[in-house]
Amino acid sequence: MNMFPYLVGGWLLLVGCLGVVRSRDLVHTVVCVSVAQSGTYVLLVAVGYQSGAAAPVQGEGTPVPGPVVDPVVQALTLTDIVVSATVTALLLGLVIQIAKLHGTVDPDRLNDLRG
Amino acid sequence: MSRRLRLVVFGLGVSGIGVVFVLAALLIPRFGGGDHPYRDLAVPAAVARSAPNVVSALNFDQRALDTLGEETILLASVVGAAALLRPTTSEHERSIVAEDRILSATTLLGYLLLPVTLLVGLDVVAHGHLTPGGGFQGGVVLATGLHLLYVAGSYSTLVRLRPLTWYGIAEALGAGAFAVLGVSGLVAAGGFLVNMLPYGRFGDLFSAGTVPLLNLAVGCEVASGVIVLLAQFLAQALTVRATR
Amino acid sequence: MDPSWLPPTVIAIPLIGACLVLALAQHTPRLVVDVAALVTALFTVAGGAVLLVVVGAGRVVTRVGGWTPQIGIVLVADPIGTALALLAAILTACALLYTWRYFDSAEAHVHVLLLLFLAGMVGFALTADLFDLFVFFELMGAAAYALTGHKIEEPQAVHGGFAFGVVNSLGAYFSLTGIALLYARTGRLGLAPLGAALTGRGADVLVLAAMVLVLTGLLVKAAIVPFHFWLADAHAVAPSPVCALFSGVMAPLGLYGVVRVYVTVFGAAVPAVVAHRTLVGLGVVTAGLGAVMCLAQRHLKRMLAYSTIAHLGLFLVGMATLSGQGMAGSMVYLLGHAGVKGALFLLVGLLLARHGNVDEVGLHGRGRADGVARWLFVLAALALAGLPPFGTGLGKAISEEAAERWWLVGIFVLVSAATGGAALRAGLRVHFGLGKPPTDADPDTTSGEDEAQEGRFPARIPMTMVVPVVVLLVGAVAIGVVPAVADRLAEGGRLFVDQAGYLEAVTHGAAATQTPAPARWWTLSGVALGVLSTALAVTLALLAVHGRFGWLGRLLDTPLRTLHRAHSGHVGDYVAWLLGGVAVLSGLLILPALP
Amino acid sequence: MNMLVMLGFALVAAMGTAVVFTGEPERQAVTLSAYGLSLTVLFILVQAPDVALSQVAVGTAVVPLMVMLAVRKVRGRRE
Repeated sequence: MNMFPYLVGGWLLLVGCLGVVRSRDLVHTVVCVSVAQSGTYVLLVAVGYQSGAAAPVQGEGTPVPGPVVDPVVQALTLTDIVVSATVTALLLGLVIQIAKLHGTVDPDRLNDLRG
Repeated sequence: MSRRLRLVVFGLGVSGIGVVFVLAALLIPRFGGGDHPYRDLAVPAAVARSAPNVVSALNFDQRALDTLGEETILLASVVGAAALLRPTTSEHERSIVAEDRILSATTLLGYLLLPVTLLVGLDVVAHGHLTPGGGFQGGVVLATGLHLLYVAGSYSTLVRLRPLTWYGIAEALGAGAFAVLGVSGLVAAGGFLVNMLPYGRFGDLFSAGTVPLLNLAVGCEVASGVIVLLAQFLAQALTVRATR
Repeated sequence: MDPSWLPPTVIAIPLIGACLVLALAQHTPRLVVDVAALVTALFTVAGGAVLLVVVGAGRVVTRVGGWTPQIGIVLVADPIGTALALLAAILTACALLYTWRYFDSAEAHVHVLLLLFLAGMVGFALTADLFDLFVFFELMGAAAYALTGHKIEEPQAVHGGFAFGVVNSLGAYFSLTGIALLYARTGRLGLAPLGAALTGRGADVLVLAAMVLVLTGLLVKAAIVPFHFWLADAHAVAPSPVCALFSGVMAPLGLYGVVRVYVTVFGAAVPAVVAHRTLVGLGVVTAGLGAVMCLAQRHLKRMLAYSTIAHLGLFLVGMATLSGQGMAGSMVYLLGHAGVKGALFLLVGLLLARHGNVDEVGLHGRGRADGVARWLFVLAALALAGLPPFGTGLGKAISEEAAERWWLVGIFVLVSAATGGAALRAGLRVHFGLGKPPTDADPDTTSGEDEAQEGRFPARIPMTMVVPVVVLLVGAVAIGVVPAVADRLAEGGRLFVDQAGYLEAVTHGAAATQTPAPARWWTLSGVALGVLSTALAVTLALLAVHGRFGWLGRLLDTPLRTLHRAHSGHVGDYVAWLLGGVAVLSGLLILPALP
Repeated sequence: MNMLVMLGFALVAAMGTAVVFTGEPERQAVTLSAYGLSLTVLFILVQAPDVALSQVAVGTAVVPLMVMLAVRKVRGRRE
């Protein structure tokens, strides 16, 4: 039970990769890449969690003593979310052009980069 | 490779990685434990600079270089998506068909939500160092808010309210302002991205030094950037057609 | 004066320049955009050069935001990182000059993306923080995917950009997973604090798994087998000046990252012999596969791309010695290679601009009238094989000496001869019309016939396209004949593999101890081996042009076809290989390192 | 409290898997949006309000919208 959240992170990364490998549609591929990336968010916040601790935002007025969960991993996760959105946008842009030029988004039918 | 062979290679790889990952996860400190050395340094450092939202302090002060890189990634991908989705020589943008102006429930909801969302967005940007949120979150909310017009069924209004050239410039200036603030730290306080302004009183709107300014720059960049980004996708889906 | 302001300034220059160009682009003529972008790149070159001088044989440590290394991000400029940043700036300037007359469209996208790409590369080369390394890795990636797919009228371009994007991003996510595991163990993100936290505790499965995962993304960037598939696709389709950047500095930065992270973070925790053996093995396989695939191409840009893969393998072999000399040799080799390979890519770009084609067979004899360009092509091909006094030859000689074992020396000679021979073969066929054009077409390879036109069929070759080629080749010679370069890199190599010194410099800012590294220069055997591989390349090229392979050719036919078929352009295949590769890497690095 | 957090993780794992195994990209835009929401819930449960706010804006609105528009464009080509 103690390691379950970490395993969820790893699971999402790998299941995203599985989705890419068995994908039959490049839009689906892109979504699976973003699922794989979400595994990294989950792992990061899991690593920084502390039972019973407060959110890393101090109250109005004076700072409140007492433990907070790790804010560092949250800062990293924020960056990670931006990266995910931008990569998704770029890949979808490429997929739109692939659809126009190849007339298909089935990876099995794209065969112009061999050898 | 055939589909089958591909899945076999993948399966072998995944089983190897899976075993390693599980063995590694067994050695990670217990979930929910209290040992967080970086936090123990970061939280007092943020409080000392009057930034109640420690995550914002990390993003805009202690690890501001990460955020500079992150905003540059956003800039690169907005420019990149604009480059990838530009209409080719064999395409044209067809004119927007004027929509009928019946005030349906969705339309009304869209128009009602629009000002609310924009206000929320501005609030999230402005209080980034005090409450959850900041330039990035607020910027996205602002950009999404504008697109409620599309949900409300008025793509033409959206296009009129969205002079893309200016948003392009605002995006560039927002991203540039972050870097320029970094360099001003160098000039004024002898270090790149040094928090050079007075920290103010804990909890005030004007406190935490440069954090709110950086938040503002990011908010400006993100809002404009996301608008430009979504504009490319909307144009592709709605108006760009191959010339026959 | 305290020089710590310089490294962040060199990162900020291209960034602010890119924002300015983007803001200007909306309302100003194309010429202003061209000049602004070029001036920005030249400022970055100047900044990098000043930094290199200031760094000298030591390190410049910058605490960004004034925070201590435990709380904030630290930048460390050492000779090798700075040399790579400078190289990136020079190649970007060349690419911008070359694009002056290259793209018709008035869009400033390429300029902005190139400058942001430069900012990413400089940041990657200077940062001393693991997460920041990931951020700059992604910045390089985002700009690079868009640049790769930039020719949106060409089916292959968008396909290649997509495969590159998916494989690189997934590699980056594996790295980030590794970073999270390391953070869980140590609560640190800086390279030096991480290294300090792992020192003296030995490595368990958690640390080793984290190492494998972190290295995965960097090895993907470095195109090491079996993570190399994206490189050939991306290089085949990206605009030629962008290829010069990808081959010359982006992929080598991946190798830089591998060794930097291993030495600074895991140097004390994971036995050097395990890392050494694994990396040498990967390097040898990569070099061999790249050389074979290079010879088996007719698409000129794919041929150059596989030659890059082969050379990346050789650089990795040199770096994997984890010695100052090996590092220095690889760096000299890498810099020389960047000049030579950049020149070759730009020359192929000229062919594409003049003839609308990059197919070795289709262009047979058509490049005879290309004046100076055809001689430059042959010269660059010979330099690629390691002809003294080019930097490639010197780097190869120093690396061979550092690799010590005779069979590794043999691999250096054969692989460089094969890649040089393939390039020479193409040059002789295209520019001199030697031999008969081959007739058989392998259905499993890509021909270069339907490559989209770049530029606008100039009747005369514009100077803006020739000057960068000459600059790059002169640079490659300079690296081989100016002793200061090799001397400085020898110092840099020694500093690079010194984990304790790095940690000391970051924590206390102490100056490096001044025991000068032994000078590395041409030796008799080095010159002889350089001449030998050049001679082999010439022989190979002449044999290939006249098609004299007989039974050997028939014997190799089936394995070659299988290899071609494995490089399928299918993104699912590439990801399956990626996962398989991670598993193999885990086996190689984790099992022998466990107590 | 911890039980709730664990449930959050389990929900995210299930939803993520569901997104991957939704073959049709049209429906995937919807499952992706729901997955984004489940991540938001998890982030609230593990006391990460900043991250939750980002995730709700990006993961449940902007990214699914882009996916939807891309699907619309791609499908439009085929007819």
